[in-house]
Amino acid sequence: MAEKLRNITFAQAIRTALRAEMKRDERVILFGEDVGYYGGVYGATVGLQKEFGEDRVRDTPISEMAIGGVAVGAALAGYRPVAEIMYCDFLAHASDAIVNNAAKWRYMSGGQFALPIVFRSPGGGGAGYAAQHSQSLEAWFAHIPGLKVVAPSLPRDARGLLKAAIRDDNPVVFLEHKAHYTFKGEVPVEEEVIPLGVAEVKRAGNDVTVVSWSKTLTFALEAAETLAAEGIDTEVIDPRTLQPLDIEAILASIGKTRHLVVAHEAVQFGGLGGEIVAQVAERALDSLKRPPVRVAAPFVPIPYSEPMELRVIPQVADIVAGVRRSLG
Amino acid sequence: MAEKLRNITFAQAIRTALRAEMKRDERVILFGEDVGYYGGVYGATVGLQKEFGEDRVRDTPISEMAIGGVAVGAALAGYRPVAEIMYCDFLAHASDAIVNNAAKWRYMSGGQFALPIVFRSPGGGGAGYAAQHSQSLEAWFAHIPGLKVVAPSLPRDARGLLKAAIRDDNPVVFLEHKAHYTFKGEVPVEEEVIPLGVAEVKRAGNDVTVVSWSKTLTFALEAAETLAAEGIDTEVIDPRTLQPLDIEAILASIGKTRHLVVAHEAVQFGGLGGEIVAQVAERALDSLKRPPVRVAAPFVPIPYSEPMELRVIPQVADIVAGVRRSLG
Amino acid sequence: MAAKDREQLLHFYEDMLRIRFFEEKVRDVLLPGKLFRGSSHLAIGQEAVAVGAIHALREDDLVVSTHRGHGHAMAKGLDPRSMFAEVMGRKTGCCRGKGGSMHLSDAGLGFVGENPVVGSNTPMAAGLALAAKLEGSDRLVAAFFGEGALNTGAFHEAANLAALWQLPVLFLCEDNLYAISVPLERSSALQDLERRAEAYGIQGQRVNGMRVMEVYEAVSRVAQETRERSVPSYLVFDTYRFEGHHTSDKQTYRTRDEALEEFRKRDPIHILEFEMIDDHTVPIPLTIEYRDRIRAEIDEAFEQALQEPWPEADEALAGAYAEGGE
Amino acid sequence: MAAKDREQLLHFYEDMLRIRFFEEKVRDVLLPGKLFRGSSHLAIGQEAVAVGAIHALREDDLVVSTHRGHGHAMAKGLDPRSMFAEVMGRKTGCCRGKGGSMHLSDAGLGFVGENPVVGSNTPMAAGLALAAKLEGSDRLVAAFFGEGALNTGAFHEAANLAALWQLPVLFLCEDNLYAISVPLERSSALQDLERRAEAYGIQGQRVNGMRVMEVYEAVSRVAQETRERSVPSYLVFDTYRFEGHHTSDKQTYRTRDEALEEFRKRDPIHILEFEMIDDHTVPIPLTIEYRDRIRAEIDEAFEQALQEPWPEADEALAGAYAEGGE
Ligand SMILES: Cc1ncc(C[n+]2csc(CCOP(=O)(O)OP(=O)(O)O)c2C)c(N)n1
Ligand SMILES: Cc1ncc(C[n+]2csc(CCOP(=O)(O)OP(=O)(O)O)c2C)c(N)n1
Ligand SMILES: [Mg+2]
Ligand SMILES: [Mg+2]
Repeated sequence: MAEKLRNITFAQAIRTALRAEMKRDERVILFGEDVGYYGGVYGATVGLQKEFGEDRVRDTPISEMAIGGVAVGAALAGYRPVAEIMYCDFLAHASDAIVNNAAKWRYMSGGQFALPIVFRSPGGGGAGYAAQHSQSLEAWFAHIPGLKVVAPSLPRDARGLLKAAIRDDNPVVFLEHKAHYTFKGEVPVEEEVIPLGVAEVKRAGNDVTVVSWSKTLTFALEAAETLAAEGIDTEVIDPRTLQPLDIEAILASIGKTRHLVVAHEAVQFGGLGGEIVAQVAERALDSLKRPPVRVAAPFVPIPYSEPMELRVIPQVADIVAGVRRSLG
Repeated sequence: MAEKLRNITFAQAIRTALRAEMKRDERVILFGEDVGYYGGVYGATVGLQKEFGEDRVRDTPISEMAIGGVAVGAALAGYRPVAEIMYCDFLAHASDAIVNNAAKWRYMSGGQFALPIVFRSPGGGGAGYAAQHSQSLEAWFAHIPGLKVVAPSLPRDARGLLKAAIRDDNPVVFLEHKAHYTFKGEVPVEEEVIPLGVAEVKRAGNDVTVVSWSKTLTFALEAAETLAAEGIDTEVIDPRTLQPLDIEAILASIGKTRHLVVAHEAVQFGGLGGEIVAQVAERALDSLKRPPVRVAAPFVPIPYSEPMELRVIPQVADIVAGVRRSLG
Repeated sequence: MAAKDREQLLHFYEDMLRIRFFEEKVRDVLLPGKLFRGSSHLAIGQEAVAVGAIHALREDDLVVSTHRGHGHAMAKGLDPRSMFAEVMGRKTGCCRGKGGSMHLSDAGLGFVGENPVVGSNTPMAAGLALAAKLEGSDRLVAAFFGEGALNTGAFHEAANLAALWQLPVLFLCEDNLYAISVPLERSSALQDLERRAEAYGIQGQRVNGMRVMEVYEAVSRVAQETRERSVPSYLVFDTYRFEGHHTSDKQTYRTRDEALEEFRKRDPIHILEFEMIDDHTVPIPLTIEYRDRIRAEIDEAFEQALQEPWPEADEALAGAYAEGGE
Repeated sequence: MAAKDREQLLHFYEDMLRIRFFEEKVRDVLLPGKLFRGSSHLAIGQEAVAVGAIHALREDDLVVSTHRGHGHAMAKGLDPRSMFAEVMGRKTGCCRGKGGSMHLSDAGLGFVGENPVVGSNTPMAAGLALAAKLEGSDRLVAAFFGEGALNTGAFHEAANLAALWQLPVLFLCEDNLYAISVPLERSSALQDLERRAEAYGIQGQRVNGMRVMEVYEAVSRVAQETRERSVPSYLVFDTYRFEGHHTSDKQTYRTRDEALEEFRKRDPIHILEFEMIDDHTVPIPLTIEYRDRIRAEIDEAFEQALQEPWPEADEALAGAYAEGGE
């Protein structure tokens, strides 16, 4: 039987997940700057304060250290906070709470505590927000034991993964893309919880494997169509969760295609593309017919002006070129 | 003519460099928690306040955001601040200043400003400081355009690189290792400035290339001796600067040895070992006879108790095993 | 009124008009015309603070600002053309198109720049002031920030340090009642914002931020003290932003009429015009002359900027690092 | 003195001795014997604060502490054996050897734990208090921290939020005059630390932290108010640490005699003993009896912990994540 679907935006997908989880579990609470009355600067929490009250949906002052720390405290006391940091660049401010406390409290205590927290935060560029409001920092948090990191691409993933993140007993850094909130896609009418740590083949293909996530994944899918016209059959894999990373799915694909491209918006040097390439080189060196290719941002901050920003943030054409390069 | 050398500790090497640079340039100023009167919790600044006065060597309150921001401001006004963050785990607190401001101000301003700042900070484990005082976070900062990252291993490097860092017009994150301050080594009596971005072959060899830095480099050198006894001739490369990374030196070595091991104390997933392996795979896939190997920390926080901590932090034996594995 | 005072008042008037017209152009032409990207935070309504405060400073004093900094930039002397060019992403902008509306700066003019990370400019100000002090200069540093920034850890650490180290920083808080959608009463436990620096031994003062002369006098007073005694000062300006927080603000958090009502009652430019006319400093026709002249000047700056070249895409790849060093 | 009061005083006395002897063991046996790794921060001299404050709380109230938290842990009920085992890295420690001296915790006892990141426990306390409030419990949360922590952004943000949201947090500042080597006068612009929460509308109070009864009474008073009205409170305790900041502290920042002099004048245990003896609450022999008994108890806990097993190396690899979820 065909799935029943509806077409919604990424922001709506987030909101739908939050609403459903708040209905399902009283311990789920939301806070952050402008998330309450206003409904979030990107509209992801619109209506939730009205529905669930000011106790459960709270506006905070501009105090990211406190937002992070309050999430840790509330979680230690048995709540399941979803804290929003308005721009992922300001996860920096909350990083003591996230990295030094949330990620480590369970381990340091010998397993006495659980920290079911979701830190939601929009990242990414492409909209002219310039250097301080456009970073993609998933590599920071995926490097920290104790954290999980999710970076959904399509609305369906956003909804299903956010539900799983909220139900997870560990702190999850949930990275949205600010230029992607209005992106539309189909989600099942039925409830769907997408488990963390499981990649999805977003497009099957035989010639080359492209691994990508967040907004860049949609560019990869477009690139695959362009390449198909040239007779290049691209497999596109969305890890969805970056920590834990479903490397097995990637290895399986490479076993078939024997060519690897990783495409992400974050800066290439030190980005997770390097981790993926390294794991493949370690575990499947002989499968690779050709050197792996990374398509990612060059080593500069994000500039404001459009021609320059487009130069820095990987576009469809960059992925197409990357795939061609990977095929030699 | 043989170089004149003296044998000093890592902490002395740091102090020597600071002292010389402060004498050389009045604009070099120092501040941080306990760096003044006390001379730093690891003794790296002992005597400097007495010599240069309270204006140039200042104790701060426990205010890492301010330490970072004051460094940015002072640099924008033409000074060359060397700011100490007492543990690199608390670079988290200063990361808005370092990552959002210091790294980007020049770029965002279209080149109007320079930011000659050194952020000195001890990292690393092995001394029983547990999860919140033992991290190795070089991967965070090496991922940020606008920053340079230095991680010296031997006292000679510490001295020469710190001098270069202070003279550099860019913000440099200078990572020391807290369990390494008492490590002794020879430094030339003569002034030596070691340029940033240039790796050094710390031990020449033909069979396998081990890339390593900071305290782990000394383990790699020990491992090489062990391996030599088995007839394995190890080349040990110390990149010294992680951003910019001297990949050419690494590639040159692999061209000869055709085997790569990267050993570092930071967590493996998302660590810079991945970046190095990825660059090698991209640029010299065919040189590699066997899959590259990373020797790094498993994906857990640093535990307190000795047997567990030794399990987590890569030791000489782990590097020896890694090299053997890399040779198949 | 003495001729000198009259001249000064007209100078303030001119600067306020310049800022207003610049921002109206952004609002009415650049935004609808998509000549603008990202976020623009208009300070329409807050011009008296920028102009009054910055004119009370010396030319060599430094200014650090926020996301809402067009007015501060212009009062500090940035020229409208280079600002337009910057917000339109042109190569000839004050930051060569790399910064945009939220990152205007001009090193030569002592406008160290906008820092749109809330609170983050205050420790920078302390650092700039430390440099002034070490140099033996009596230059001071003015840090503007919104009332929302008072709740950031950065402000706290910076204010304590500035007081402790006796650094010449003016902490200038523009209380426009909102931080995006969050009203003051839901962000600050204490509503008497002028008392929020007492924990550092700094006595604050509240100033009517809609009257440029009051701003000027208050800042002149504390600037003198700060300069002479090398101690930080703290002022809170009552003000209001008549526009939304930024371009895409739905403004659901205030009633439709609130902003209009405030505008009628409190527009700093109307207030100034009314007073100047009322006390015969200027005749009505002169205000019209001023308005026309400045609007024409802004129009021209805009038209000129509009013709200016775009950066090459590859310019993005340069400029992250300074070459060489010391 | 009423029998009940006498009993309570003796209970405080016992707890203070227990902490003192535990820490003396750490200082005199574990450290020289290398039975200890990393950093140990002794609270010798600060026992009256831990004991007086925590006894003024209800059993279901929560405590968050700092790097200097042995005393808080013990006063909250952790048993010396499990603490010794933890600081010696044994598998049977309260954190299975993963935490050590700086990370003691016991969820069952409401000792949420030490947080040695200075200031970082205060926003956590606000979160724990938010949970209490949402649950409709009148449980409260006590956050201990040193005077150095007042200068962290975390404290500022947490205190403002706790006041704004009316959260039941007791902010308990132990002013021992130093932050490592940095004396109060070089860390806080304002020396009247009790005024450092006024910016959030919280009236602080200074309390003699060397007299356990005064601590107990002050905390009882504010705890009641905090519990009933759900508002944060703030107390500053005058105290002193007689030992160095941590094990390897050279203590160059204070004169050789300062600590000794302070000890003679202000040791909270001597003060308590003196008073109890002076007003005939207890006869001298009883204090000796107490001392002997508690010391024996601590010795025994130590000997027992010393026999306990080390963790397997591979236990390090487990425990970073909770399995499953909700
Ligand atoms: C650290 C940080 N957190 C959040 C934001 C997003 N943000 C931009 S402006 C703003 C509100 C600022 O309010 P206020 O300080 O009162 O200044 P105003 O906008 O009213 O001028 C927020 C929350 C930011 N830029 N920086
Ligand atoms: C955020 C942070 N910065 C620096 C340190 C290093 N450090 C540990 S204890 C300490 C001094 C703390 O002083 P205070 O708060 O007065 O507590 P006390 O040690 O006197 O009990 C410092 C700076 C830290 N642990 N955390
Ligand atoms: Mg405001
Ligand atoms: Mg102290």
